[in-house]
Amino acid sequence: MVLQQLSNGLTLGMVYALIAVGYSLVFGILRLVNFSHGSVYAFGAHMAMLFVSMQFGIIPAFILSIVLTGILGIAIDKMALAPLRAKKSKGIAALITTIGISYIIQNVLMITFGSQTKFFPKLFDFGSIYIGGVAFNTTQICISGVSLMLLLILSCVIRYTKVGLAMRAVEQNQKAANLMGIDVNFVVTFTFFLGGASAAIAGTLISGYYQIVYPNMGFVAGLKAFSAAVLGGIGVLYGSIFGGLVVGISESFAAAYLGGSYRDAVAFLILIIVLLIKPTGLFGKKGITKV
Amino acid sequence: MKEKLSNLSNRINAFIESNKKIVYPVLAILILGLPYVGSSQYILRIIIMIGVYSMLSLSLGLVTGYAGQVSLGHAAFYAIGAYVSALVSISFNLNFFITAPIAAFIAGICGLLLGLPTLRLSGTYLAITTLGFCEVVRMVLLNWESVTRGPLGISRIPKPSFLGIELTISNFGLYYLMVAFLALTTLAVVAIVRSKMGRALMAIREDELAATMMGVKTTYYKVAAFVISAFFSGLAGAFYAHMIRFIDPNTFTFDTSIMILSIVILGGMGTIGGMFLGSALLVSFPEVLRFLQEYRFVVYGAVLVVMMRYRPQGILGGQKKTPYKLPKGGG
Amino acid sequence: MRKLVGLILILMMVLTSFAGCQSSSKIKIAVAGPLTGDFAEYGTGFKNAVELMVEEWNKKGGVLGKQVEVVVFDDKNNGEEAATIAEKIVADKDIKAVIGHFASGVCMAASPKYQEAGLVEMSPSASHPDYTKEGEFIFRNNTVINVEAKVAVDLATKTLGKKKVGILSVKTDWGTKTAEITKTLVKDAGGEVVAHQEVVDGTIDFSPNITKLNSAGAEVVIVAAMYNSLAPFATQYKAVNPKIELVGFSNAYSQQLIDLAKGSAENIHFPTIFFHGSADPKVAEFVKAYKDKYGSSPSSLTAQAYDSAGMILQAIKNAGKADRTAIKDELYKMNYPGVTGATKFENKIGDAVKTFTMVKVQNGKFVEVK
Amino acid sequence: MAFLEVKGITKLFGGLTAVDKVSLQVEKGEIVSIIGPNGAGKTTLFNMLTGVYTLSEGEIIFEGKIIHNRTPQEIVQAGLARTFQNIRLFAEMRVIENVLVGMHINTHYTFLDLLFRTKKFRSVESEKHRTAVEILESIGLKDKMHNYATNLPYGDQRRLEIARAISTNAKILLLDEPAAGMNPQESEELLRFIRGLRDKGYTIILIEHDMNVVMNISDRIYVIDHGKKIAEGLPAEIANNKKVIEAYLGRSE
Repeated sequence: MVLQQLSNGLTLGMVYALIAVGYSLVFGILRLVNFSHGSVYAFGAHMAMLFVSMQFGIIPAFILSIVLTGILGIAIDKMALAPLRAKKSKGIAALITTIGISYIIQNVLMITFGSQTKFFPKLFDFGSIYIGGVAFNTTQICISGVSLMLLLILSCVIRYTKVGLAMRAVEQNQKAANLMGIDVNFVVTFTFFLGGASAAIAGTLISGYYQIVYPNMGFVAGLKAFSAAVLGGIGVLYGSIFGGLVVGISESFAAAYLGGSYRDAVAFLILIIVLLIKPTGLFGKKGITKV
Repeated sequence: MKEKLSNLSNRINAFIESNKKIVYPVLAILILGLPYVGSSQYILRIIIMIGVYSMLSLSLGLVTGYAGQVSLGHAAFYAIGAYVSALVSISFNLNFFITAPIAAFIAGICGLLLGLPTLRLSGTYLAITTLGFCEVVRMVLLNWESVTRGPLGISRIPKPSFLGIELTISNFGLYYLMVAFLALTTLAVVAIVRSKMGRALMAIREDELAATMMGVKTTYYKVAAFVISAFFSGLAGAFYAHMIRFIDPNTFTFDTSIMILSIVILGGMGTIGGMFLGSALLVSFPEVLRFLQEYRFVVYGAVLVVMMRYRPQGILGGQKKTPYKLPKGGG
Repeated sequence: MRKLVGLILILMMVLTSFAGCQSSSKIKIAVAGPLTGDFAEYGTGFKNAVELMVEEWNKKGGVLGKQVEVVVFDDKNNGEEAATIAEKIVADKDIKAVIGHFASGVCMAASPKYQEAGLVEMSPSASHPDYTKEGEFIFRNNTVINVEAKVAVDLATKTLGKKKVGILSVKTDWGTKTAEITKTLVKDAGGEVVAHQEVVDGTIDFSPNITKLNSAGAEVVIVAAMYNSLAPFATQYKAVNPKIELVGFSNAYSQQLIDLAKGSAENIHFPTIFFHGSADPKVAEFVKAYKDKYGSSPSSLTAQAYDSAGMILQAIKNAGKADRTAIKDELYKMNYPGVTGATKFENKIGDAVKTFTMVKVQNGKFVEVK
Repeated sequence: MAFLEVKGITKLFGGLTAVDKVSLQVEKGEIVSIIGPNGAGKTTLFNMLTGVYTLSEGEIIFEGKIIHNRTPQEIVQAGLARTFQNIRLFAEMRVIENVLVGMHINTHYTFLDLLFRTKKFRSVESEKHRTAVEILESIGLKDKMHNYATNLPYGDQRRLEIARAISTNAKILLLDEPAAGMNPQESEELLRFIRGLRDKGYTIILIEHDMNVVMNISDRIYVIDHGKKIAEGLPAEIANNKKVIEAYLGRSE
């Protein structure tokens, strides 16, 4: 029983890690928590469902949703966040803007797709495998696999590619990077694209696993993913994986032993405790106050 | 458009400033006489809700508008006030005017609880913590069934009664109760803002480190702002519970917190009048613009985005043209 | 302080210019429910059903010779909205009764106003035990939990013949109450409740709960939840244990359940007071009329709204005058043969007494269980 | 024991020693300048004096009381106020409000006083407002008291920062490059104002780059380079001290 709960927790954790990556990417570059990330994740899932219902195959629908959600990510930045940066407005202005955006996206989804819970085809379903009495559904394994692969690709892009170097430079110091000839705007746009794309992948995978899609799926999942990102140290990619697993496992154990109605509360308690004790999370770096 | 708006609000202030002696009494008569203008109970109820949201936005305004600490979980204090007042009045059948202060007091203590993290957190981290706190409060209300009856909620909460008369909307009792509570909240917030505490809160908003160097105990004032704002939000919650007479965990959701925040931002952070204007606009607009019913939350979201982009200081916020009011003998 | 004054002045002018409600001598029936937001599908179902019933009556000359008009209100499943709408409905003298509010909490936020003003409120879906205690004017044309739970337990223990019973309930007033009553009924029926898992409404991941129920050896799981929870639960449970039997309740009995759960919905059993394929001509006629007009088949809650409208119009006819109090009195005297079975209200309590049929899902369609 | 006694204070950031065993004394009523090349650790020294950073080593004693590793609030209460290298005023607050915040620690009335507008509240408020106007008048900002701090020209903002430091009725003023960005005429005016403060009994510690400001206002000068004190003494001695010149102009290899 404990092993099975652990496997449930692992899958859940991978899912949160995948969404958490989006938070870490944008926070890393702009020191901004993109509150609308949860609704972008829901948007990605709905796009995939739309293309599947238009008789596109799973993979074309998947790719189309990734591209479209990536473009949505860019649109969010260009239309609402970039002007604020240009105006040098206060930090809370950007945070409140992203809250506004998440409301707009979530409710537009609700209006266009209706409020019912809709069907989403199962992804990678080849039955279950039993290892030591614990049922591992192939979808679970595939989700974890795809998530890990995506996180590795992202880490490689950031560590070894030219644009990755540019991203790390912009993360350290935007002005300096700009002086060195790095097109900061392109890097920011690319980061939002990656954020949107990873959200779409997470959205499609999760909908494929649970086989349902509904407009406000992004709200609670987004919050839990955020607590995973903070736990792992926001801005640190591999931190998100670790954070996601901790939140996922503790949630499924809480659901099993404390009862289903406590699972959301556990994720929020972890978030509050981590923020109180070590806001920079497990792998984050401590900033120095400069006067 | 921007200049016209600020000129308009400045001309209004100038008008009010110049003949203060006439304006306040006229306003008092107007407010007290309003229910007798013969408008239907439906409109009276909307006006009462505008009052409730004015109380909530005034208290959130103290924390977010004046002290600059974004709180996304203010519905938690609203809920705590409602639940405590309802539960105490039902289980010990005490009169509303005893349970409401108790509820506000306990909400204030919870404000202290939530205020403590401000010792270490600011900006985004604090905002998310308050959001987490609000969800945890909702979970407690949902799961602590022995006390809060969980999902069953609390039904048939007694109406507030004053000297034996039950206050309802039809006998205008609830309207005058709201006006009393709103006046209490406004006077308290204005008193705080126009004092060394108000200046300290604004200094924290402008530059917390500079305020510390000037000797302001920033943590004490931030926590105090949370406690006072939680107290008045709790009071508003108590009033609401006894008005609507049935509450359950779904009455107080994240949407409520965001609605209060939208009011503070639309009206103008760091203003008092802005809270009334924001509440009036955002509470009445779904009723007035019927066709926008479906897009209500899209509009709230749009308000946040557009305001932050074009007028972050809100309709009434921003630098005032009128001179600083020196106290008598202070000139 | 100075700014506040100016603004209050403007605000007062704006608000008092609202259009007051005009009144004319017509018979109006109000229907109130969520037309936007999370539960829009249920509110829309109420609206469609009431409009269909009124249309049928108007074709036959309306009631007392007057055409009946339906007035629709969207409460967005929010208590505050419902209370505001209640004020508006009560103020319009032509509105003789209101069919609605969807969720119990929302109904109960509005009931005090309806009771105080003496206007019949009939909810086709409220299930909270205290709902009808507000007063005589508060009715519900919905299944009473302990009657329906009895049928569900019989399905699990007798029809499916399983002894080890698991329970999954959603943490809403209905879910919690139903689970509580089901536990006692299972013991009375000689079964054993091996595990009871509670989930928050809107949960989609049931793996921890399934693991608990499965390892407790549940042979059948009685699920007190709507279709948006029952469908994913069925899919995920059958992926782990294909032989598990599931029993739902009438409010999960709708076409969307099959659309969502697809193959996993096979053999799920339900107690219901409304069955699409029923031999009763009235039901078949209603299903056909509804499908022709709205393109989708009605759920049991929609059918209950349809009957509610029928009962109120019948009450007006029996009373001979469109008077709110008379309607209330007539309802208590009536035994209304509707599409959801014979419905009557006993000794001044607004809870409907219903007869149930048993239904199960067989290769993608609802089939009656003999 | 000097008015302000700093004994061997050190500050380490990770491996870097920002300030290395610096000792200095300041007598009451003196104007002392601290000079040194950019990045020498002057502002870090100020931050250690005012409680922004805790000390890794050493002691700071002011009027016989230990003030190192105390909270900034306690230090400003003890009578040590500062201005900042890059101006940190309360931008969206009025000029007079900035000064009033400076007087916060000496504005004594309780929460209940302010809530019920008691006589004590009203008398303390009007008294503090009168003092604030006097301070603004002494620094020539009285007619601009209704403006918002952010709208003031650069020179006025510098002077408002000083006014705010004075309003805490501190005994020692730590001015971090007050003349920075000022034209000769403005810095001449500032010099006169600082001398005026010294005559009113204030003790002043100055960080400054503008040599002619330093040379003709300071009673004594300390020179810091790479976190270490390399010289101290009267302006004349410092002007031709070999080590100081090297530190500034760099060693001739």
